[in-house]
Order: sequence, then C-alpha cells, then structure tokens
Amino acid sequence: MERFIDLSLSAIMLAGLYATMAYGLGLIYGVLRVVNLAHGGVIMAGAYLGWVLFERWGIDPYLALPLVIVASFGLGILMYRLLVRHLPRGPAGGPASLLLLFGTWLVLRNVAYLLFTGNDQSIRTSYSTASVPFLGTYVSVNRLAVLGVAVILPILLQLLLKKTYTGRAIRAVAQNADSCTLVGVDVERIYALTFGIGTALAGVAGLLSATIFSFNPGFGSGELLKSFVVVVLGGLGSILGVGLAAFILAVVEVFAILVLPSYLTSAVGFVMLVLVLVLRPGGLFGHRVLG
Amino acid sequence: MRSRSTPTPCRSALLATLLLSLVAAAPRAAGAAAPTKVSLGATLPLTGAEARIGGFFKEGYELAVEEANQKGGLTVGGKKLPVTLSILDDTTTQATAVSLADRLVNSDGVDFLLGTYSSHLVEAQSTIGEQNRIPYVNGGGGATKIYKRGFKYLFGTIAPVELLGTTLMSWIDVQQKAGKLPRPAKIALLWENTAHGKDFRKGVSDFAAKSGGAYQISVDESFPLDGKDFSALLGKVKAANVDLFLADAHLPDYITMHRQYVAAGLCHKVVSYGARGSEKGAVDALGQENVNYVVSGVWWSAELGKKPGLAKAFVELFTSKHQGRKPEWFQALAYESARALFTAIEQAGSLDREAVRAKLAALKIPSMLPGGTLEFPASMGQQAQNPFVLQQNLPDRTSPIIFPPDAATGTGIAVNPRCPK
Amino acid sequence: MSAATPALVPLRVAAGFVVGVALLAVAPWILDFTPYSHNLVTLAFLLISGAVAWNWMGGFLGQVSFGHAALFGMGGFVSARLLLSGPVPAPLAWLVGGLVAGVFSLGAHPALRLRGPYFSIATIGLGESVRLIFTYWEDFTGGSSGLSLPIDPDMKHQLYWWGLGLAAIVVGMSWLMRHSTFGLQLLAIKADVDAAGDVGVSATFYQDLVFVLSGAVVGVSGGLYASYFSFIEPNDMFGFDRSIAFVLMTVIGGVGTILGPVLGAIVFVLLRQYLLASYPDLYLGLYGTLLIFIILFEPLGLAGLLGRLARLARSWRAPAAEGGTP
Amino acid sequence: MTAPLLSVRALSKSFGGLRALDAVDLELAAGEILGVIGPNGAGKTTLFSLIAGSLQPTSGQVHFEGRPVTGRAAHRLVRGGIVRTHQIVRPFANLTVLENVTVAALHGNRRADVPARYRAPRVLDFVGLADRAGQFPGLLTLAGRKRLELARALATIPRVLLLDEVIAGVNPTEAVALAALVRRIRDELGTSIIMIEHVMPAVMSLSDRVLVLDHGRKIAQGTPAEVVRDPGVIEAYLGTSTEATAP
Repeated sequence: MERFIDLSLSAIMLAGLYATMAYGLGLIYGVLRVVNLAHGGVIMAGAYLGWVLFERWGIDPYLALPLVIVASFGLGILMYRLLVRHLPRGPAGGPASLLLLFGTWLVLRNVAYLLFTGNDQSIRTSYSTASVPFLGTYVSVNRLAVLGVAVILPILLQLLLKKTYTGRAIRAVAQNADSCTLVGVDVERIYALTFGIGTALAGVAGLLSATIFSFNPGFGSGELLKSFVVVVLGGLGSILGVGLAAFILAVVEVFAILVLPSYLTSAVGFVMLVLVLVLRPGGLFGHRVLG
Repeated sequence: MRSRSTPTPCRSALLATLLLSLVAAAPRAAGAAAPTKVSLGATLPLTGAEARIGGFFKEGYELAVEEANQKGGLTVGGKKLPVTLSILDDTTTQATAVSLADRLVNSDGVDFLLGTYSSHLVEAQSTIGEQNRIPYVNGGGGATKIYKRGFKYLFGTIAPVELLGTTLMSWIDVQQKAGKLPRPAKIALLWENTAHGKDFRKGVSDFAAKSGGAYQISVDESFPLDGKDFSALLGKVKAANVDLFLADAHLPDYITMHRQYVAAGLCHKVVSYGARGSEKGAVDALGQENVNYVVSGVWWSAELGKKPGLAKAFVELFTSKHQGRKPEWFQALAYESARALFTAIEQAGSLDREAVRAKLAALKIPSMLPGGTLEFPASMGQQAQNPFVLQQNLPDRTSPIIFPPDAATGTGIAVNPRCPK
Repeated sequence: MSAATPALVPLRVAAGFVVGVALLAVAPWILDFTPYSHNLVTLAFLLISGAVAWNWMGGFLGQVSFGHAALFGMGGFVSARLLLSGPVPAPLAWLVGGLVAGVFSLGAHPALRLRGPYFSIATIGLGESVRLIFTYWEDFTGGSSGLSLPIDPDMKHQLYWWGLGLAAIVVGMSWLMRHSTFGLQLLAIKADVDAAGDVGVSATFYQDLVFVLSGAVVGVSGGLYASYFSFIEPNDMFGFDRSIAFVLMTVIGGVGTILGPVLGAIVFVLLRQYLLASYPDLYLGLYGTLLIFIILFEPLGLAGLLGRLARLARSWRAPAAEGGTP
Repeated sequence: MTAPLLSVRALSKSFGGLRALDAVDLELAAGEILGVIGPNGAGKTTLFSLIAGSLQPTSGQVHFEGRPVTGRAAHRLVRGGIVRTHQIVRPFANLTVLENVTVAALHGNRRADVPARYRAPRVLDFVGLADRAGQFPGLLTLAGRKRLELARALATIPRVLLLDEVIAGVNPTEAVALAALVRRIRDELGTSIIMIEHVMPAVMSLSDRVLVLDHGRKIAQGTPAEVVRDPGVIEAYLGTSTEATAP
C-alpha cells in the first residue's frame, strides 16, 4: 500500500512536469499545424535564463517566471517573424518546418555553448531538496510547486482563449485560417502571437526543469521527446488532452517499474507514441482543436 | 519542388570525383628523416557530452609536455628532443575520435598517441593504434573489456572500474567486521547502463557473491545515461528497505538522482555514487549538508598530495599554474599517461615504435598513483591495476581519504549519522 | 529526360557514370593516397550510400524518417555477430545484415500510412525504443559495452572498393528510380497519396518496397561501418544523432535529387575532418545555419545551388540567345 | 437491358451518429451516363468515395461486372476499371502534365493493348492538352486542370468513370466544351459514366437517367424529364435551391 502511494505520488509529480513541457508544443501545433522541433532548444534557453537570473542577481526561479515568460515570448515572436513565417503552408510544408526548426535548435544550442560552455549547471535554492511529509511518505516541495504551475498554466491558457478577443481569434484561426482572413482577423499576427505564447510556455518548462535537473546546452532533447509523446497521446492540438495525456504517460512510466527493468521504463513512452499514432492518429481523446 | 534542375550526369560524376579527391587531399606524413622532435597526438572530447572532463585531460597532458620541454625535452639517443602535442576535438563522438586519430597518425605523422576520455571512445579509438602499430597510452578508458581484446599497442594507466566496486566493498567489509553494519547487509545496486556502470556492478556483485552471505543484493537495476526522473527507481529502493545504497553515475545523473533521494526522505547507512561525490560542482549543486558522508572512490585524489612525494610535487606544479585550483584524478591520470610514455621513449633511446612499445610493456616506475608504482601487467591486458582511494565528505567541507589505510588522511564514518535511528 | 521517352539509360549518362566509378576505383594508385585519405574516402562512400538510401524515403517518397539509425544499427550488429560467430566471409555477413535490416524495416509498416510530421514523429518514437531495447539486449549487441571485431588492416584497406561498389550501385539505383516510371509513381505518392491511389498507384506497396530497399542499403552500410571501425556500440549505432546525420547530409546536399545526398555526405565528412577539429565551438551552429538557409532559400540544397550556378553560367555565355526562360 | 455493369445495393455510410448515405441502390448499364444530383450535403461525394474505394461502407454491396467489389482499395478498383475524379482537382504538382497522365496509364485496366508511355500522349491529345504536355499543372487554368483530371482518369482505361463536378466552376464557354468532352468519352471510348453535377443544363442534356439524393437517401430516379416533374424532387431540391439555375 505504501509502495502504491509512493508510486502514485511519483506519477502525479512527473505528470506535472510532463504537462508543462508539452503545453507549448501542443498549442503551436494546434494553431499553426507546425511541429516546433526547436521546442527542446527553447526549454534549454529557459533553463539557462533562469540560471543566469538566479546566479547573477539572485532572483528566485519562481519569481523569475514573468521575466522568463516575457523573454521567451520575445524569442518566439522573433523565430516566427524571421523563420517560420516564410515556410510553405499545408502538407508540403511539413518536412520543411521540421527541418527549419531543427536547424534553429542547433543554432540555439551552439549559442548556449558559446555563452555558457558545455559544463553541467544547476540551480540550487533553499528548497531544492526540501520535502514535506505526506501520507507516510515525503513529497518534494519543489516538485509540488511545479505541479502547481502545471495546473495553473492550462487554466490561464483557457481563460486567455475563451475570454479575450485575442484568444477567441486564436481559436478561430485554429479552426479555419482562411475564413478568418475573410472576416478581417490578422492571421499573421495571431500566428506570431501563438508561436510566442507556445515558446513562452516552453521557456517556463525549461525554467522549472532547471530547478530539478542539471542541464547543459544539449538539454532539451529528452524533454522534446517526452513532449511529443504527451502531445500525440493527447491529440495534437488539444490543451486539456495534453494534461490528461501527461498523467497517463507518467502513470504508465512510473508503474512500469513493477514489471520491467528500470532501464526499459523510458522505452514504454516511445512504444505508446507509436501505437497511438498508428491506431488512433487523433490521440486518445479524439481530435479536437483547442477544445 | 522542381526535381529536373540538377546538373547533367557527366558533370555530376566529374564533380563528385573532384570533391572526393578534395577529401583525399590530405598532406602525406613526413618521411623518416633524423628526428628533430617527438611529436605526440591526441583527441579529446572538448565539446559534446564529456567536454568538461576533456578539458581536464588537456590540462594534464599539457602540464606533462611543458614540464618535459622546460627540462629541454626528452633525451632520445643522447640528444635532447622537444615534445610537441597536437590535440584535436573528437566532439565526444566515436566515429570522429577514430578518424581524427587516423588523421594524426597517417596525415599529421605523429610518433605516438595519447588517449581520449571515456571508455567507449577509447575502445573505438584504440583500434587505430593497433592497426598502425603505434603505441597508444590512455588514462580515460577504464572498462576492463577494452583490455581483453589482446591489443599489443594499447596501455592504460587507469585501473579497472571493477576495482572501484571491490575497494568500496572492502571498506564496507571492514566496517561490517567491526560490527558497525548489520550482517547480512542488504544492498541496493544502481548502475548507469554503460561500460563504466557494468564494471562497477561486477566489482560489487562479485564481492558480495564471495562474501559467504554477508551481503545480499536486493535491488539490482540499471538506468539510462542522462536519465531524468528516478523517483520510481528510488521508490523501489525504498520498498526494498536496504542498508547500503551503492550507485554508479555520471555527474549530472548524480546531482539529479541525489536531489530526488534527499527529497524522498531516503537515508542509508552507507551512500555512494561510485566515483562521484567530492567534486566541487556536486557540492555546489546539492548543498554541503546533502553530500555529507557520501563515500566516493577515485583513481587519484589531491588529498594524496598531503604527504610528501610525487603527488605533492604534482599538486604544487598544477596549483601554481592554475591559480590555486586543485587537480582532480582526470588531470593526474592524463599527466601520468604522458609521463609513462616519455619514460618509455627515453628508455628506448629512439622513436622506434616497436622499441617504445617493448619498453612500455616492461615499464615499472614510481608513480603518484595509489600503490606507488605504475606498470602495465600483460596478464591484465596492459591495464594498470593501482588501487582506488575512498574519500568521504565531511561536514567541515573536507573530503579526507578514508581507505586504504596506508593512504588514509582521515577516518571513515560507517553509519551515516544523518539517518534517524 | 522525361519518363515518357524510352527508359533506356542514355549512352552519355552511362559513360559518365562508368568513367567516374572507374576513376575512383583506381584513384588510390593514381593519386597516391595516404592511408588516412584512403580511409577517409572509404568513410565518405559509406555515408554516401546511407544518405542516398535515406533520400529514397525522404526525398523520393517525401517520408522524412528520423529513425534510420535503427536500420543502420541492425545491419551493423547482425553482420558483426555473424563475423564473430565463425569463419563467415565478410561480404556475406554484410549482405545478411542488410537483408535483416530490410526485413526489420517492415516493422515500421503500420507507421507508413502516416504522412508528414506524423510519420516523422512516429519514426523518432520507433528509433528511440529500438535504441533502448537493443542497448538493453546484452546477448545480441553486447549491451552498452558493444561489440569488438578483430583488427584486420587488410580488410579495412579493401573496404574502399566495397564501399565504392555499394555507393556506385546505390547512386545508379537512384538514377534509375528517378528516370523510370517507378520513380514517377513515388513522386505521385509524395505529391498526393490519395490521388495516387485514385489513379491506381498502390501507395502501401511502393512505400513498403522503398522502405525495405532503403533499410537494406542502410543495413549493408551499417555492416561495412562495423568492419571499418572494428568496434560498435548500440548507443552510438542506434543513436538519434546518427538518424539526424542522415537527414542533415541529404537535406544539405539536396533532398529528392540524385546528386544531393552524395554532395551532402562529402561535405559532412569534409566539415567534420577539417573544420570541426579546429573550430569545435561552431559546428552545431554551422549545420543549423546551413539547414535554415537551405530550407528558406534553396530547398534543393547544394545540388540546387549548383544547378542554379550552372544555369547562370550558361545564360552568361549566351546572353542574347535564350534570356528569360526559367 | 442486359445485366448491369455496376450495381449498388443498400449502400450506407455513417460517420459517428451522422448517416451520410442511407441504403442507396443504383444500377449502371454499359455505355450509360447516369447523373447524380442533390443539394449540398446530400451524400453524393460520399457515394462516389464508397464506390471508388476511398471510404469503407458501413453496410451494403457494390458489384462490378457481376463480381462483388465492396470495400476494395481504390488502387485495386482502378485496375478493375472503376476510377473517379475529384471535385477539387488534385494534380501531382511536382510532375509535368504528361507525367501526371503517365502515372495513371501505368496502372488501370489490364486489358490495355498499348504501353503506358504511348497511351499517355494519346489521352492528352484526346482531352485537348497535347500542347501542354511538358508544363507543370500549376500553370494550367482551372478548366485545363479539370481536363488533366479527366485525362488522368481516362489513362487508366476505365469501364466506369465517376465524375465529381467536372463542369462546375468554369466559365460558360469552357463548360460547354467540357460537356462535349464528357459526351465524347461515352460515345468514342464507350465508357460508362456516373456524374455528379450542379450545372443543371449540362446534367439534363448529358444524362440518360438521373438519380436524386437528399439527406443521404435516394428520393427519385428516372429520365431527366421524369425527374424534373417529380414533386418530391421539386420540393426537396429544385424548389429550394438557388444553385439549380446557376451556371
């Protein structure tokens, strides 16, 4: 029983982390139909930004959230205006966008390498290793905070999408970009904004990951792969699906240790990814666009 | 996409041939005139996953070369020859490590090779030394299997990781015999799935198997390099209710895993992450209070320089060059590898590769490594078998050597005082 | 060069091809290669074969695979295991490795009905699960410590001609595919898989066929690679970086062209050998920048760029005659 | 009349809860042109997709030359002799006009006596695109692309041709020319045709019989003259739709 509680808590904490990593990827795909392969690079950038703010100016990572959001939003707008905008739309643009954004990721990695060298870094705050007792076991305070952000983010995102004019425009563009142009929505602007919001979410994920893991310029590839799994499970482009899918992935990965050697538990996610893509291309919960 | 706009086939073939000859247009190695210098080559992971350590090895190699040149070079056949060392970046990639070593030997014409860092790169790269019959001395490939291939030109100053497991268990055994640890003691053995981790596992589990039931391995799990979430694995450790927590991990995994370990409220009578534990990076990332009493085993430690001898001289040389920074085992093994090669060259009295190889095989010199002597026993595939030293982090921010007794600079504390009774 | 004309190989093309291959075959003697150049060109041949075979999927069919390392590793490990098991002639081991990799690629059959980014993501998932499983599978791959083959300098020397042979066959196959009705159908599938079905092209069949062919060639090159390096390790052979290398080489060279992957592989080797060893801090960014520029400005990569230059040179020579045609 | 070339029995298709096609029967005789009309969303294109194998029916059968072909994949049906065109034309943008047709000529009816590469130019000639053979489809006008779509279908030597709005959307002159082309396909090549069309004058003049669909059901069938007089049809379709009279 205690083991079950332990594993369940691990799964919930892990789900929080996976969800924050995947929201940005899901949003961008949902609206622009572009798979942001630079997602891992933005996560890495977010981690380093948080590290710089913490090491140089002693700003706590959670207080640095707004700064990181603004900065990675800016990075996203820049990436959209300079690069993504010039891609062909439609199915032919698929491979091209993958490669373009992969190139962007490589450049980001190189920049980080030049700025910070390849050394492993980490952020250590006073609560990095603190934990609180819960149901006979311990829960990391920091992981709880990450979970909190993972729950708050989609709520804010839904509010943004449902209550604001821009949000409604984003949803409309996600449904049908052509008719939006007809009714006077500036689709280009909406695309840029969405891309910015998506990368801002990735930046947040990077910042949060940096409080848990150590990182270097190559950081983010594992995160990108997990995000893929989550977004595909949740149905590409469905925000709430992402949250649920993160939970499912985390549960499966964590509980797999009961039947599989620990080393192979990370393969479980990839196998799920392929199975879902092949059997239920719309994701586990059916295809919804920013439902 | 318009696909028909490529150049005509004839021109293409010509172009491909031209480009390929560009690939082939490497300068030819200089002929065998009378040697005016000893030229050495090495690749190191200066970028990529192992970049940090690659840099440390570079420091060690460069220090050895500078030292030799300050003395006017190496005495080869009665003449003083200066030493040059060209270091290329293998980007922590096997294929690059191999082809750059090929380039060093067959294009740049180096006389001898020094090794790169980490077992999988050394295992791949040492084939070049063997193919070209050129001595290859390394301090970065500790996996025993590298030396089980019967290579004649491969020499390792780095003792097998297996010995790390054995040394760790020997210390634990002393504590158990002194009644400080329960018998049988239950072990959680976690190892990264690399040659390094596998050797560590072998050392520990062989020792446990031969102990006549004094140790019982309750958890035996591997994890991927750069694993991220260890909570499920640590949950398994927790459920197994073990006494000893013995893991083998690279630095980033150590930091990540140990944070989760502490946050999960785990505590064991002995905690070790193999070679990790005493480095400054880890202390910074985890906090002194969280790394206290962690036991680590290393090939060499600056602590050894506290007693007079070769190690002391090396530490002083290194710290004076690097503004007071202390060397770690990486620089020491790199330095010792270069020094072993230099000694063999001087003993051979020529740059003849066969002669130097023979001298290396017969080498037996005083060394700053634990054990005091460096040799490459043929029975062990020419891999040095120097013992490890165990260090333990103490709350006063020191990490004295606690084992073996002859090298010890402090006393080990066997039951981790952090754990609640 | 339209497919509607008889599909015999034009004499000019055949002659150029044969002369080129023959030149390369005797080049080690004529140009007096150093052992290093010899090995480097051998490596280039292996990479060329892999890149060209990737291009059949990624360029001709438009299915961008991020998982070809799985096939490369499969070929490498099967042939290494065979070579270690007893006196098996190396070419046979490579061939078997290739065949197994070809059959193994059929494991991706269910993913082949996915298109565009969905297919690419699925191949990432497949590639990574294969890597993890094979790294764990000690008995076959030697686990994380890999497999060592006996050192054989003669074999490594001969690999030059084996590699050249493989590359020549593969480039020849590319040409035939491109200029036959077979290639026309691949292009039709690439353009619109449903419309292709509506005129009778069986997308499933052709995708499977091309994937098997591509897998087999990549597998054979994996086997040659194992013999070349004498040591292979699953994390490297099956690694994501290797899958990416196939993509990079082909895209930089020119995706969907015949010459592109060849150029790309050569540039890849050149960059790694001469630039990266001296300017290690810049190589990722260099690849990244190349990729970005190619996608935005020259989708046909270096091959397209050369085509452009050739046309420019021609219109320069005859400015009056045919100005204005695209 | 002899046994029909194509017969459809109680063909149905549901998407989730929506019944897109509900137990539709039809028969097509050799050399016949059957028009299919109905308001938007009546299930016309679904009917085509089911017959041509692009979609799997929920229930019902399709027989071709007396043999069951229900649910067979599109590319296999093409070889048997059933081929469709699309309302929104889908040329292979990366192939020339001639190559577009050549791809189609490679497959299709096995009884073809002329090799594909000789057949393709003839087909282009037949539809009037011979002078565009080397161009890429992007340079063609809409009418040109519709001709290409027809050529591609014809290159497979179909016995049954399913035409989805080949005439709609082009200017009146071209509409007349395309209608003439459809008639020539039947008259000169002997191909049986089912055509979905919104352009009423064209349907009424070309079709031997007309089938009317509404909300997935067949509500009428008969000669053009009979159908136009059918009160159900007038109510469901002609009476309410403005498209009926639009060109």
